[in-house]
Amino acid sequence: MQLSTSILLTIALAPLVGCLLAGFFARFIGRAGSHSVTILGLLVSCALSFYVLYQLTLGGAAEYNQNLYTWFQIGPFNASVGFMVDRLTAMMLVVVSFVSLLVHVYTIGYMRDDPGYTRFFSYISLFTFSMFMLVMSNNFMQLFFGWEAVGLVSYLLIGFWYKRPTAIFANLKAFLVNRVGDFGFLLGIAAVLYFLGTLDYATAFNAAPGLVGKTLQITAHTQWDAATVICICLFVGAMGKSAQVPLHVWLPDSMEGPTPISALIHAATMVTAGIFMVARMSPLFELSSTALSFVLVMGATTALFTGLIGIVQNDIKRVIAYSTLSQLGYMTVALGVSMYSGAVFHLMTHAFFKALLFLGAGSVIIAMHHEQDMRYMGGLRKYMPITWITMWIGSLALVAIPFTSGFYSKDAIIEAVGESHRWGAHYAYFCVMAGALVTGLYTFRQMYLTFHGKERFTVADHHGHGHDGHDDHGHHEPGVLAHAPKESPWVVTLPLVLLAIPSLLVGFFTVGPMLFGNWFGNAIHVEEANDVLAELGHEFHGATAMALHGFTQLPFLLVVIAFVTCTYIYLFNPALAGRIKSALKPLWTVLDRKYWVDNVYFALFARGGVMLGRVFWKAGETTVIDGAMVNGSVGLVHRIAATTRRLQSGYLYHYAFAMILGLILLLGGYWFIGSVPVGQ
Amino acid sequence: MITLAHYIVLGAVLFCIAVAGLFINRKNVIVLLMSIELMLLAVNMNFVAFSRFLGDVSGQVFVFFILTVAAAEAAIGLAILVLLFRTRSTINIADIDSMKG
Amino acid sequence: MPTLNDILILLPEFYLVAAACLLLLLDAFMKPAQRPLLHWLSIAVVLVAIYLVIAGQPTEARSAFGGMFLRDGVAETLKVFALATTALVFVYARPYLIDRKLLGGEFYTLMLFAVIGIMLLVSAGNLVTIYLGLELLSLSSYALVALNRDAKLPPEAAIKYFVLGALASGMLLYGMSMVYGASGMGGTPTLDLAQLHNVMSYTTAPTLLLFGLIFMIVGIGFKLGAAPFHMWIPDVYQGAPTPVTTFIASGSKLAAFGMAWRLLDGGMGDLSQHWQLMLAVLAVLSLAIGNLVAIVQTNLKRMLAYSTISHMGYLLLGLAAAGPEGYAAAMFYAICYALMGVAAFGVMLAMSRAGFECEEIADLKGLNQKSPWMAFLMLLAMFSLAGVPPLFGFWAKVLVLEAAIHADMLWLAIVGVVFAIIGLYYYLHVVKVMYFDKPAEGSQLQAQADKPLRVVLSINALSLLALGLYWGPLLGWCRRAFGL
Amino acid sequence: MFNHLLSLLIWLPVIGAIPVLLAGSARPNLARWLSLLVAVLTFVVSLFLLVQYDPAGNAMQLVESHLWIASWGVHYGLAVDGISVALIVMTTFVGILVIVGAWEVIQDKPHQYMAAMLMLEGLLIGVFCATDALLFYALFEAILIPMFILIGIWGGPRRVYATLKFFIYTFFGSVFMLIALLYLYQKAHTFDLATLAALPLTFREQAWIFFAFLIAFAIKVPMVPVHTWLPDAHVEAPTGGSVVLAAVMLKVGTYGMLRFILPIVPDAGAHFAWIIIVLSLVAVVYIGYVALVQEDMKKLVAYSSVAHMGFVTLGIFIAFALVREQGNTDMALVGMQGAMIQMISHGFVSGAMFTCIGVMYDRLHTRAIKDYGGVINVMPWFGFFYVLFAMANCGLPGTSGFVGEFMVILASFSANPWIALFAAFTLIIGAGYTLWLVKRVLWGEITNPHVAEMEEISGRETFVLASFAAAVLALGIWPQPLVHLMDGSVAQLVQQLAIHKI
Repeated sequence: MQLSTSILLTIALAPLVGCLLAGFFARFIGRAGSHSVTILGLLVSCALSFYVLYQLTLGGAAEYNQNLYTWFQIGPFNASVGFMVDRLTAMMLVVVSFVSLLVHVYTIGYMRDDPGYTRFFSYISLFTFSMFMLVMSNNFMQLFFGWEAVGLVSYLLIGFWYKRPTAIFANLKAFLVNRVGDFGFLLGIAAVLYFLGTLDYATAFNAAPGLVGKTLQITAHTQWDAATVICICLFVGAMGKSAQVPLHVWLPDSMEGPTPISALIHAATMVTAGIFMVARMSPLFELSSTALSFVLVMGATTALFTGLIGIVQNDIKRVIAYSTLSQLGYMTVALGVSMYSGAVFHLMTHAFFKALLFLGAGSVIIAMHHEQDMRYMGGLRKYMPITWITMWIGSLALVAIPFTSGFYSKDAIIEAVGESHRWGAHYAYFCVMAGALVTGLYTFRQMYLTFHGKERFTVADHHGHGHDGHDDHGHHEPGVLAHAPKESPWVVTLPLVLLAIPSLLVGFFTVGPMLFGNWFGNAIHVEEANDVLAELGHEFHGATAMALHGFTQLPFLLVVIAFVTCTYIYLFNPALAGRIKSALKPLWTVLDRKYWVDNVYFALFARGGVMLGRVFWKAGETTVIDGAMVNGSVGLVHRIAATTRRLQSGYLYHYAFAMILGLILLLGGYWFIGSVPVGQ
Repeated sequence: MITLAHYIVLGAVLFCIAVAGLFINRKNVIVLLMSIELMLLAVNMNFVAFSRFLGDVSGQVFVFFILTVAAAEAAIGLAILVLLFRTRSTINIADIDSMKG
Repeated sequence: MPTLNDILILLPEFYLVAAACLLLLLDAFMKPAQRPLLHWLSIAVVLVAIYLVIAGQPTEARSAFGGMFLRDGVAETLKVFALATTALVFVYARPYLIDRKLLGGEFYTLMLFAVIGIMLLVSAGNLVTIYLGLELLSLSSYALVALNRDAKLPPEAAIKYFVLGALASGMLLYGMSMVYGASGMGGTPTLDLAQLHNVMSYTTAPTLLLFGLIFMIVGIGFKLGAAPFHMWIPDVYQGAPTPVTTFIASGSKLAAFGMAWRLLDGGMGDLSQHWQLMLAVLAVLSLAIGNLVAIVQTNLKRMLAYSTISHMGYLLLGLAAAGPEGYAAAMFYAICYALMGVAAFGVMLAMSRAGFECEEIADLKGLNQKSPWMAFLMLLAMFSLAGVPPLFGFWAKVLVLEAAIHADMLWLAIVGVVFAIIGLYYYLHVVKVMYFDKPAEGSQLQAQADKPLRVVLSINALSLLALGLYWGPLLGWCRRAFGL
Repeated sequence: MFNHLLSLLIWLPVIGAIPVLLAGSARPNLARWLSLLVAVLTFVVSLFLLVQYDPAGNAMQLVESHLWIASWGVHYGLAVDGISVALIVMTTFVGILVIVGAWEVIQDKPHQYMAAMLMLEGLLIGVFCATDALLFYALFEAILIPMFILIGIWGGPRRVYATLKFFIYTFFGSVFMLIALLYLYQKAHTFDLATLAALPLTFREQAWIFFAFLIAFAIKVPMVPVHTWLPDAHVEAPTGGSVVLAAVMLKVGTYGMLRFILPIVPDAGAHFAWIIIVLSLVAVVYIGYVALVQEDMKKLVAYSSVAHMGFVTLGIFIAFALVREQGNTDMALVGMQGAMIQMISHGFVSGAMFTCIGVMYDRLHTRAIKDYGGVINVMPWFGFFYVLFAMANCGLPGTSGFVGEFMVILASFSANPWIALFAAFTLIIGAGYTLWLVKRVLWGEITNPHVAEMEEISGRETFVLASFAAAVLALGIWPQPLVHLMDGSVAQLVQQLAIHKI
């Protein structure tokens, strides 16, 4: 049986409708109206997404691939807008719509006091729509559309509080860095069209094997392998969107946005678009092990080194942000070893527990009246039990304690890297392994600093402010709260609970089919030679066995070490932290300055660009073209004119003389040129 | 024996004197009028000489026209001269340069 | 012995002479109060003359007095437009003359005699006729320039004009004498242009002939006002009363073209390969000097004087092409220039009043505020002079450029357009002053109330636009005149 | 009426300008309403054109030809193909918007302003449907007069310099074209473009004629390095002037390339295509950086126009490279189409950008970026439009700005990856200067107290901006109708590229 187009259309358009209503008619429908329409839209999408997933898995529906309308048709070259829905898409749909729905609900509580309430709902619905377009696309053009559209919404949302200088700096930065990625991505698409002659997935993938042996003339002498060029270009796009080193710099800053979108966009969905894209392009990537090695190394680097930065962060959101970077690195590594399903699997689990962590952090931030610095928290567990528990669940999943969903995805990745023989695999193995320890360190540190130990904030007895939403930063000296923190309202805690469940369980039930059961079918294509999962598959004897086996493995050991260390430092001997810091001062500085990458980029590209522009402007435009060429010639003409007019002296005899001269000129010239032709 | 050439040369010389008079003289407008007359006479010399030596009267007829016109020209010239003297009480050419550039 | 036929052919000229003399008498016997009547009379006279010219138009070229006087298409066309421009000058001049107490017989009769000169010149078939026509035109012009006796500048302008003019006609005559002589060497000497045409083929003194040609070209160059024989133009334009300037800029340019064509093509046609280059040189010089020096002028009349010089350069482009197309283009250009010049000076006349000549460019500041319509008419004239489509002047330029290219003088055409760019600047400057500048403090800019002036001027200026949109018939007329 | 549709389109606004002018400064509102009426009528007629034109038949349609100058065989010849139709409809559309946009803004001699606008509109329409080279040239030049007046009278402080520069600069280019045309006339004895297209020419002739044409059109487009008149003209021009200038007048240049360079001197065009490609890439990269550092909003957008027009020229001449060197007609089609779409799109986007700046200027009377900041706080709806157009300006998919650039980049990759690399750089630099502008103008706290007093856009302004927005989005979301409209004509152009005339 066939999926019905109308259902898919509804999934995509319901959020758009919500967005338009909330955006343009907020004046009429009011705050409640706008959040209800958007949530309604999301409910519809979410329900239908589950239905679609059901149809594709159990209902035995064939995968759907149809064009809706022709975007343009030039000669033989067609660009259409259409949907391609297979299990990969369905899974993404479910994840996106589910998280998005919960974030919508959560927002009611989080943004309660914000003047931009309706605008926010409109934005996140718009985002959901774009994300749907991205994952449901059946061709590169539409993929690019969704790609850029989510970028736009991310831009708008990071700068949601447009009065904050930091926010509007961050959103510009985010957009530009993403544009660098898109730059490569677009070239990749162009290359696809050039070599495969189409932008349609199915056609392109079928033609993909033909790429082998094709090369691209780069200079007179060098030729590059077509597949490699295509894949690396495309992956550059993924690096931008999924914040892989060296294009990772925008993601931490994006925390300037409200917490809900940090959860939705910058943890669960948008940033994973790159992973999804590469998985979708697996038939192409499988053709170039060079490109895959590139992916692998990039991912490994990201996984370890961004995690390290997370250890020294004090802002509760930034810790999670860096953890996100690190986890994205894991996914990329998985892609690098052709373990696409592993990557997507981790994408899904990560979506749940990372969204959970962010929302939890948000709940903390509400309680702390938008204080985000963990140094002024501590001991919050007795004030907000639900948040506390749910966040612990998320953290356990994050550090991959066996049986949690995080464990299945992450452990499998580590195993797979170990199995892989691809160039760079050893480096990657080290990175992901060390990453496990690092993950443990920053996660437990964060949990302890936030919920345990003694309170490092005081409650001022006077009341008054703290309720005016986001913009009370710096109104009060840090660590002083208007009144005691309390558990957040149900609209906030409910999503936490709803996310905690999959964070714990989803892995246990889905690991079998998703990783080893070829659940994705031909949505993902892996060459025999590269199929590390198959090898892992031999040792796989069910989720329970895998988990039990997990207890005996090095990653778990590392986590335990991390746990012990953090527990000792932050529960029993807080002073130690400071001493370690001062002991490892240089290392600490390196991490605290984020390896100076931001500074270098800013100096090089931002300042450098402006300086280059100034040079062009002053030297090229003002001086040479306008100064010399244009006004210069005008001035010249004027000078000549000014001198010529002197000939008109006003004296009669000069005039007469001029005439005589003229006569002589003609006579002389005549003698010069005219040889006298005698009678012809 | 005086040939045509002699007359032509004479005409040429007269003409050159006239022309020279026009732009070498820096003092007096009267001299200009005289030079002009001289120029016309040089021309007449040519015409007469040609018509005489080539045996054709039309040249001499032309001369009569030229003489007549020259008279009229002189009249107008003098009239302007008077006007000039009336407005700026000088006929010195070097002073007549209020329009230039 | 003149036959009736001769009389009939010369009817317009005879009629005009008679009318002019009559006006002279009337003026003598009129009371000052009746003087204004002369204005309408002379306009009527001119209109009748136009009628006579057109009505008596022979089907094919006719000649009178043994070829002394030719009446052909070229003559007809030039006469009609010369008379027309004269009529326009009359109309525009009235308020000006009234304000300056110059409205009297002298102006009208002298103008009429000048026109007679033009008519004689353009239909001359003989060196003598050419000389007579030229002198009749020049002498009247000298007098006209000095018309305003009490002002300071006119006498100076007159004397300069007179002396240089005399020099020029002296050279012309000297050249004629040589040509006459050359025609006699090896053949029967003649003053008749038609016979002179093939002197080159037999003369034993070609050098003499060519010398004569060169001297005559000097005369022609002077009359056209082509550099380096242009020196008189700026001073005379500036010094002469504006109506006279208008006439010199329009009517006598038509005459100059007629004379040039008669002498060069009619008389010296065989030597075209010699004078083509000379004319080209004159053209380049005129384009350069005219356009360049015009840029730095502050006096509108003087600026237009230099623009005249440059326009004569374009006209020479057509003449230098030395072919019927070229001549047609050149005549088209002359007519076009006459119309544009009259319009431009017409606006000046309309804006000037007693004590306010309106001849500085700065005087036009903010004209668009004060009287938008006059500003618009001036705008048309300026863009037409600059040669911006769709105005008349553009097409005239296109025609002469095409003629030049047609005669394998691409370089000349390129020089032409390059200087057109420079020229553009000073015309735009006038528009800028009228439209973009605020009126000067207490400027009493205000157009003359004289109805006929306003109406005719408007028609004149708008015709630049109309002819710009549909110039085919006029071109056809010019081409027919040269048997195309 | 339909067999004189084009004449009607040209003369309706031109004649319509006369009553507007006669309304005089005494009755400004009469003048305004009259001009609006004329503009709307013209637009309606242009819609008829849309209906009448049949994209299937790819030849020139709605032909009108009357002998104009018999002795020269000059014809008053009009006809349209898909490209012209698209451009004409855009012109009439923009025509309405500029008149509405100037409604209360222009208080000084509104009648003259409106009349000039209508004149301009008519002449531009004429340029887009002239089939006789001389007629084209006349209109091409005549456009300058009303624009000269518009900038000069209603312009900013340095308007005189700007407008003189604009006029002389453009005039300078075109006179050489005139010489070239006259030369062609010597050989063909006609100015009919179709005949000229069939005229065989040696390569040497073609080369000279090519450069004569190029200088004329390159200045109009404008291409680097003859672009410097544009920023000045834009900065000084009144809003309406800027809009028409950017939206329509620049297109005359590229349109001229299509009508003259491509058919008449294809071989020279192919031989020298690399020059134009290089210049276009320079326009994208170099001008991008120049735009980055502008302190005047209008100047910034003006420079971005230069960069975007770079894509048009790139698309056109990439097609040359593709056809002549690879015989890759399909991709050439894409490139050419991309260029066409970019023309139309840039018309709307730049027009909208300039309208936005005008809206702000009317409130604060400054264009310096530093005087703004936090505008969104007081003008949220305006902010919405501004961000939308800014995104269109940096080629966001879903807006018209994306479509053309996308196609051109795809095509240029097939020609040579390096070209695509530089062209695609616009993704970064374009976003850079546009969004930095948005950041400094729209976002942030209000620093300048006067900004706090700016009031939200009026209904009239909303109408203008919304119309632009509608066009931008419609093109971005579903370009196919436009593509279909021009497809046949573009195909024909591409076929012509392959013809050797030597």
